[in-house]
Amino acid sequence: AQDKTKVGFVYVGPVGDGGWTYEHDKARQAVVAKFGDKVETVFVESVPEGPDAERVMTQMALEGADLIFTTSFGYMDPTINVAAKFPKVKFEHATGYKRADNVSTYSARFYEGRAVQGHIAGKMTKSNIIGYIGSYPIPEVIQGINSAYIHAKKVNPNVQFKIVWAFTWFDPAKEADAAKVLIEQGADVILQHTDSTAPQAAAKAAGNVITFGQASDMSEYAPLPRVSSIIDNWAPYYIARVQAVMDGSWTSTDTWDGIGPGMVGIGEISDAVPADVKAEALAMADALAKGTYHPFTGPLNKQDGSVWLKAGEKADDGTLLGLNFYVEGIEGEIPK
Amino acid sequence: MTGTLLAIQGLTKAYPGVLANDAVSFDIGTGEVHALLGENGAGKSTLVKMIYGLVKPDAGRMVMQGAPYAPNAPRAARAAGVAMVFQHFSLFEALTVAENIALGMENPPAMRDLATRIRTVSQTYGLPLDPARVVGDLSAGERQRVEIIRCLLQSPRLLIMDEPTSVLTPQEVAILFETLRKLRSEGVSILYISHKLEEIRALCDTATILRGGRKVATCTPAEKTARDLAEMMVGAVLKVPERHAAPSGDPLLKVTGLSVASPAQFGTALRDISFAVRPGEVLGIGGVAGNGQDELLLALSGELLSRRGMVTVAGQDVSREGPVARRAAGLLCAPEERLGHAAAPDMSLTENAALTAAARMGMLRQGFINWVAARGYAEKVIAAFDVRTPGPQVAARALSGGNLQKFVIGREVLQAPRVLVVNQPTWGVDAAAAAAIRQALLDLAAGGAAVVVISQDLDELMEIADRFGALNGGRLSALRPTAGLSVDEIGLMMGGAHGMEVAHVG
Amino acid sequence: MIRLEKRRMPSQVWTWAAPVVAVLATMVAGGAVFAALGKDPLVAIRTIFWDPLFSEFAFYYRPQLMIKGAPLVLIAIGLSLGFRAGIWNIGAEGQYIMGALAGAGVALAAYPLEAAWLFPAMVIAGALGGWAWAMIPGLLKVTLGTNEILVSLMLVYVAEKILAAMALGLMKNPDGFGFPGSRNLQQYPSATSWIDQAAGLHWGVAAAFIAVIAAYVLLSRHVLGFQIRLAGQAPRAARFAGVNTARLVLFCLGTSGALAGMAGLFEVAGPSGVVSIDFNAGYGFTAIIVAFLGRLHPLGILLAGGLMALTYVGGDMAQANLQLPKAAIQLFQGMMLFFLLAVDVFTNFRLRINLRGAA
Amino acid sequence: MEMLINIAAFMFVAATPLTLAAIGETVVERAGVLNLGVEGMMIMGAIVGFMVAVNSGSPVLGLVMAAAGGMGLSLIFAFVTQVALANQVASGLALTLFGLGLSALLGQGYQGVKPPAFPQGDIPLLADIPVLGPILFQQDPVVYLAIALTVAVFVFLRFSRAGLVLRAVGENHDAAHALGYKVVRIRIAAIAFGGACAGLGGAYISLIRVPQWTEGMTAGIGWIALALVVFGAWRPLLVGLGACIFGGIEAVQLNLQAAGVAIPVSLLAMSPYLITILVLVIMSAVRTGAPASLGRPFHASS
Ligand SMILES: Nc1ncnc2c1ncn2[C@@H]1O[C@H](COP(=O)(O)OP(=O)(O)OP(=O)(O)O)[C@@H](O)[C@H]1O
Ligand SMILES: Nc1ncnc2c1ncn2[C@@H]1O[C@H](COP(=O)(O)OP(=O)(O)OP(=O)(O)O)[C@@H](O)[C@H]1O
Ligand SMILES: [Mg+2]
Ligand SMILES: [Mg+2]
Repeated sequence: AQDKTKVGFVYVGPVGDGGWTYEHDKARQAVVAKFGDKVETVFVESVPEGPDAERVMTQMALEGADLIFTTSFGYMDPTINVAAKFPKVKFEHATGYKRADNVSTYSARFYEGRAVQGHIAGKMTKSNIIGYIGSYPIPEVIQGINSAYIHAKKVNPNVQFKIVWAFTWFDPAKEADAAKVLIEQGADVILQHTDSTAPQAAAKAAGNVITFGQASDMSEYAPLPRVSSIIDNWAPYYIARVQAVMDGSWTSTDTWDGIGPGMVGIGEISDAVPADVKAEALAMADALAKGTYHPFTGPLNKQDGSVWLKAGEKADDGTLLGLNFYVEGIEGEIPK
Repeated sequence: MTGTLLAIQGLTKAYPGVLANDAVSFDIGTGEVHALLGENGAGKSTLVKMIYGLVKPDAGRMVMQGAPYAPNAPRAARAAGVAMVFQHFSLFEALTVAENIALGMENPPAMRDLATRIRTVSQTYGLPLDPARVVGDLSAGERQRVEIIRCLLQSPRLLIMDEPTSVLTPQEVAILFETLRKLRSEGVSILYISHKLEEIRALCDTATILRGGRKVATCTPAEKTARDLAEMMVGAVLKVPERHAAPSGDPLLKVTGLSVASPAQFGTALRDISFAVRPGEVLGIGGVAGNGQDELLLALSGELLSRRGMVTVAGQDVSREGPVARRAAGLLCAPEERLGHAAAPDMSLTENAALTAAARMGMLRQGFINWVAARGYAEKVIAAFDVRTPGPQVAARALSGGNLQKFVIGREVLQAPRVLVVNQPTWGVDAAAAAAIRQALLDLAAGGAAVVVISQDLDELMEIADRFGALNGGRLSALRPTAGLSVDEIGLMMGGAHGMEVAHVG
Repeated sequence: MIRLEKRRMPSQVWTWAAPVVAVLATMVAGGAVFAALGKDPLVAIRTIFWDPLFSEFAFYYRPQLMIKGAPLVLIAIGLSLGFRAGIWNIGAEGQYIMGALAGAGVALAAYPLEAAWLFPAMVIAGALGGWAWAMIPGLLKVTLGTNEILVSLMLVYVAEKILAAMALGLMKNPDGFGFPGSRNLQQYPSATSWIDQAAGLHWGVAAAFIAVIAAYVLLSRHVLGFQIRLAGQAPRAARFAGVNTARLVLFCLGTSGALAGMAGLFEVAGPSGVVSIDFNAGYGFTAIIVAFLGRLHPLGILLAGGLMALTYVGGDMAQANLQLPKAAIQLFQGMMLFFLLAVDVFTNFRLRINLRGAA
Repeated sequence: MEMLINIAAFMFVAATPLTLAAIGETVVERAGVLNLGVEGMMIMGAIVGFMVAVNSGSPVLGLVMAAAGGMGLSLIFAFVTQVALANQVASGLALTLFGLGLSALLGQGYQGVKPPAFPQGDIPLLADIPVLGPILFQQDPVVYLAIALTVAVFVFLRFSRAGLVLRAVGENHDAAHALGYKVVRIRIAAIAFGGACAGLGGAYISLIRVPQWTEGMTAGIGWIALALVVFGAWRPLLVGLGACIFGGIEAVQLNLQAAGVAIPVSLLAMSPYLITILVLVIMSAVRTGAPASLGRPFHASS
């Protein structure tokens, strides 16, 4: 009946965080660019997870939204609650696992990108020490650590991971401090699973350290220290889902996409990376995209030495979604 | 005396609701000790604050040696040769003597030179003082020396002293007078404020008397009797309280070997204080301020706890009990500081009545306060003690000092205590009200209560107390009957001149 | 020359007028900020203050105001007792977290038991959790004289770390595929604090109203309330009256902690549902503003809590409908407190303008 | 050994914003004013310094304007508490809220922007000394500034006349007023100085330590600075020492994590706060004199 499709976005951080929320908002802008007058988008930033989120979603639904993207794990239950009250409105919840007839979920296989990073890191480290800044010890982050470690180890058996948990997604001062400490302890590659560019800046100041952009390309730090990045690219998915609503073809789905459909992007590998390494990395990304290679392919042992995957066996999605152990070779414990 | 140093012409200053000074005029001669007399609130402090540049007059002018003198800040006054010792000390307890003195000077020399000069001047005037000591550790007399030396170091032409002797022992007063006479002989003029008329007669060349902000007379005090001066100040004749009590029976309040540390950082610890007060008796405790008076009141009121057996009321040991239990036992107190200690400034008189009387006067039921009863009690106090106020809903701080004092004393007296301890019952209260308060205390004693009056006003103690003791450095002297006690004896009981005898005025 | 002159008695008129003037001044100044951001100030002010109450969808927003306001009022009432007595608990945020953890802990331990006693037990546990957390600064203050402002604040950060550890570890939902966060208590009938979700009614709302009434009675009629006021206005007079300062400190800190803990429990068991890493949303800090905005008076706090909830709900609407940035709303709230503090001076002082210009 | 040198060098970097803010607050409190808004002034300094540095390309100008920004915000507090005589605790809290909001608003569009680099300030010759060189003489200029400021404030309070007057105002404002000192003016000046120092400390975080801008990036450092003033018993040199200790704790906890030491990570993450509490407890047991007029409002009635 109405000529415009109204799309709401609920953000967990400020749109200018340069990381997670920033990329979601970029995808929102891509939706606007694609559909022009046919869509109207609204967003509310820095919405605390919990009742505030529920209120903001309800408000959007009341004011006529057709489709609402709720872009943080913590919005899962509020999304389900509001969706139950507004059966005609479609909801898209990022990174969760609860669905309903009008609630889809979507997430990205970031660990595919981590495999590429691990490969480059293993090849390029001279000190054989790779620093890793973790946010919270949740499956997604542990997938990344394992994936990066497996592929670094594969090309460099002497490699060692030092992991610092920041207990925050986004705290530049803390992230910078963590990066500095890792560098001081000998790391010459820094991987981060936090969202600010502070570790990039710390690495740049230190010199002789390479980093990878996280969530966003962080290309302002290219070619060094940032040699590549994992980019959350939500635009294709968002455009497809808005299109589906317009067509009336929207159905509840569970999307967990990787490099192939473009949900995970590998940022431009800079010239600081030797040409042969770059070529290998691109080949791996290609194999991942085509689905001919799975980052978690056996033989792989758990940290305690017990067998996880037999030779040739691939990890199933269920195990990955709940991943709560390190693979063999990583030192230290996952915080409880 | 060679002519006029400072001529004051029609100075006027109004505060909301009061005309503190109303066209006051008089002259201060060069090398003259000029007294300024008047009752509490007559406007003496306001006048000298105008001379010192702290308060700006609404009207009138001053002429110093022929030139107009209108200081807009103390700095200007000091530059013109005016120095002042304040009624309420303006000292910094956490700073040293030298730092305190430097703060009062315009261009203080480097600290080391200043220390030397302090020593020299204090030797010259017989006021020994160690520049490196922290002021908080000094006695009241020593603190005053700091203020005086601060003035002397600036070689003033006019030295203003606002009630300098109220904190001194008689011997210390004598030494101060020597210093002032020496200054006079050097041509310094002194404007001297005091309530002690005999002192004025002994020291001052001229006296100006203020009443209700207005000048009522200028005279030569040596030519008048103290009684004449008092009647000029008050404008009426005073009546002396009557006493008709005869102490008898077992002690109601017994203090045995009371020793407690002071809760204040620079306070005085109480040391081994013992006394007993019988029904019908008024015990007077004198002494220079800061010798443990506040601590004694706290130790009796229950704000400071002592060890077992130190304080008993009618045989009941209350040493470990707080104020509530002591009130229940019949021991009531009225502290010196009215606003903030005896009464909460921003609370109404009704609430202030409940402050100490809630339990004894039946205003409490299961922890709930009966505000109607509280209001009734406040009204009763107001009526019985002639407290001038629009009603019990008024905040305590809106009352004048004297009226609040009457309320505070009345609140305790009307609870019919077995023992009443009061600190400075008539401090800052005008003569008529003071007489009423003293009478109330005597009546209470006559009714069989034991009364302890802590006061710095020796005349007051001589007037109403049966026995007298003095606090000195936290110790209580032996108690003596007041009848037949001489000023010299009292002075010695108060601790003489705090070691000043050694110094000789040169 | 303009100067301030102390009033003999606090002005009755200004006592009530000050908050109103402050809110009006905030609207003017806030409107200027909104205008500077390129938004129509009138529309922005209307969206924040009017729309949640009277727009087309007010039927939904009005209950939301209760949900948002209840924890603010509940916490602020507790804080106001301490603030009146001169005891500065600014760590309610931490007590809120600890209360939520303790209360939710009971429910999660009992899961899936259905029992009538469960919810009351959770409330008690929540109150105890907050109380215990507030007792840390309390006991340190009375035994050692440690500054309660700083200790209670530091404990907020500690509580946040504990919360994260709980959401990731001990309280993690076993059926949650390893994702952080606990089971949802909304879906656990014996443990939910909802009374009527559509009407915005949960036990926290009820508790807030009860707290307002109880605090009013306490402060105006009970000797304890009298002692609290006395201790704040004239500490020495309080000691003279026989107030046990140490006990009062413990009472005030304990009560504010318990109320904050209960607020946390009601929130986690109802509107929020889960113990998540970022479960706390700043209620403990905002309640400080609410307490002052309400002039530390129970009824004032009720109104102020409503007003604050309005700026949140309306603020989110302004974000969605007018693209007003979140920060502008925050600034707006800060301004409101400043204006209130500044305007309050007229309660105790009078402005004197002396045209003669004194010498 | 290497790690110890690193920790020590890192300690100074972490201590610098704390020192700057805490030294400023020390002066404010010595003048008898309790300004709890340090966090708000720091974040204002962080954004103002960042904006100016980015737009002008001069990080030094950024630092200067950051001080001005912190000072500007502190003057609101000065007005509310010194002129309108509002409660200092509440006003300080309001200042923090206000500063966080205002900075977030100003900072929109500055997220992800890189500020101009700040020159490293290795001191020639001295920087090459083994051990001490990397710790003391290979720092950025602001680290040296913070150390110099600490000493300067110490000298000012201890030996200068103005410092004496400031202490006098904090000890007994009525007496200072009676002697003719302008209590309110002196306090406003002290508050402004405190604001400037806090602003500088904030800018150090956004321009040098991180360096970038994010909302709320001071993340509680202002509150630690307040705790440090108590820790240092209102004495500049002790306050500076305290800042180094706290900087050291942060450095140690991250190094322990990276080295894989088997201490629960969440415990390590709380350690700075727990140790702050511990130190506050120790200091309160030692009991040192706070300025006697601290936090009391002053109104000259004449
Ligand atoms: N700052 C002020 N504001 C309002 N009224 C004041 C102020 N200072 C003094 N007054 C009033 O002015 C009058 C004169 O006070 P002043 O202090 O000069 O009296 P005094 O003669 O020194 O009394 P005392 O013997 O008690 O020292 C009193 O009524 C007093 O209440
Ligand atoms: N700050 C003030 N503001 C307004 N009026 C005041 C103020 N201080 C005192 N007054 C009024 O001035 C008058 C004198 O007050 P003050 O406290 O000086 O009493 P006083 O003259 O010393 O009387 P008393 O002998 O009873 O102490 C009283 O009527 C009081 O109400
Ligand atoms: Mg006087
Ligand atoms: Mg008087």
